[in-house]
Amino acid sequence: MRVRLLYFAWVRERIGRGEEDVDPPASLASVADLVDWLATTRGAGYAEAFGDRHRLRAAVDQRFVPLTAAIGAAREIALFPPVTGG
Amino acid sequence: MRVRLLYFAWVRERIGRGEEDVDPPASLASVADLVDWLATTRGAGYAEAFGDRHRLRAAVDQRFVPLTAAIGAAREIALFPPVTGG
Amino acid sequence: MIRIAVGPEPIDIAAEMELVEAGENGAVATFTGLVRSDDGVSTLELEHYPGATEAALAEVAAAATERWSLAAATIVHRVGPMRPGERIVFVATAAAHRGAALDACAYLIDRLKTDAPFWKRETRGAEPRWVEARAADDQAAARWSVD
Amino acid sequence: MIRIAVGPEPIDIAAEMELVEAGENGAVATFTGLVRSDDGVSTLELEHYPGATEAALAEVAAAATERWSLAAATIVHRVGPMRPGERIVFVATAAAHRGAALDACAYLIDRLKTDAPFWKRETRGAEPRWVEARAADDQAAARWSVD
Repeated sequence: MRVRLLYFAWVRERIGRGEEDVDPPASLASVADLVDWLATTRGAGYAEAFGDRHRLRAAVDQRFVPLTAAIGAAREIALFPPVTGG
Repeated sequence: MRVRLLYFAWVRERIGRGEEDVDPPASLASVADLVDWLATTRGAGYAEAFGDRHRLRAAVDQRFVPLTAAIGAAREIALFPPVTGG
Repeated sequence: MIRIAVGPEPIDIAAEMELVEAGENGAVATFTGLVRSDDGVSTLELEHYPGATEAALAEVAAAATERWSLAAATIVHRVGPMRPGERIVFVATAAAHRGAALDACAYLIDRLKTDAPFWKRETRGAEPRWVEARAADDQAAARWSVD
Repeated sequence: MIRIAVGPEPIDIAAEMELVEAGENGAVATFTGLVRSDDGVSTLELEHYPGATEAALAEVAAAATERWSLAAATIVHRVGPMRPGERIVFVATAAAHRGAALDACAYLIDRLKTDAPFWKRETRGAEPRWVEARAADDQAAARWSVD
């Protein structure tokens, strides 16, 4: 299942890119599972970006969700720090 | 004791003028006394303007005061309806 | 910086914003009151008590500045005749943070409604009519009492 | 009328006010957030999540419009690099009466702070630094919960 990943702010900087397409294994159920998979199978930047799970937020198909949310048939998953607009 | 009187809004319209100088008798203690004196010694417009005391407000030397306030050594007394700005 | 202006000129919000933003603080809140066009009023006329008006507005602005540590407070009130859609009043507050700016802005307009000597006369059809004071305005002003 | 705009252009308040006042309702409230100049920041940069940002802002504006029966709600947020004194965000609400306009304006900026995907990076001296989220912003947004 191909899914587009988007990274913002210091998540993007640590990973070194703003987006990529990945094929996560079907065994991954939640966004947190996806984050674990990325952190353990990719470079050091991913581990650094996802080191502190409390400072990580996510959106699935452009809707804010908790990390426990299911991936389901998501086409786009964004990972980023808590927002600081306004 | 000469004092300048100012009238605003429908108080001004009923009296027919916006200001005048008067010499109230020294026996008048409060703004309410002054209003009574004007209503009984002047024309019908005054009686009409001051007929409903609940809808009358006052300022002594440009400070809002209750009608029970003393005239004292006031140089300027304004009489008007409740304010409706903003 | 406190700025008080009362006069017959239309209110220029871009110019007023420039003044209130000049201190480069983080937050500016404004309120603008306009002549409504939905209730058949063709002309609104504002009468005021020159001198006493400016003093009352300055006092309200000073109280807000002290209570919320404002960097700037502006009150501009138009007088004379105006038409539907035109601005009657503009108030603005600048502060380091938004809570102070927003609360102080609400305070300025609430207090202005009850504490400043303005009177509105509106014309619907042929007959001009003095607007009655609203009890709701007294209640809105009273909620800011600190005692 | 709901207006949402996200882009790198400076925010033109006179033009925005004209749009929000167009319905000729009685009351317009606004909030403007600016880059502060008092804490040594030389540049502020705003990153966002295109598409998701506009959707989040539209949802916040629609919620306010329904809750306070607004005639108009505007949210304009700048992105990209900006300098001290420049406007980051402008929100405005138009309603028949001032209470609705003022409350809805505070709601828009509080909710925007927590619900829209923007990230601030500020430069003090040489090093740019991502701004940390504030617990106070979560508390400010939470006070609008209706349940």
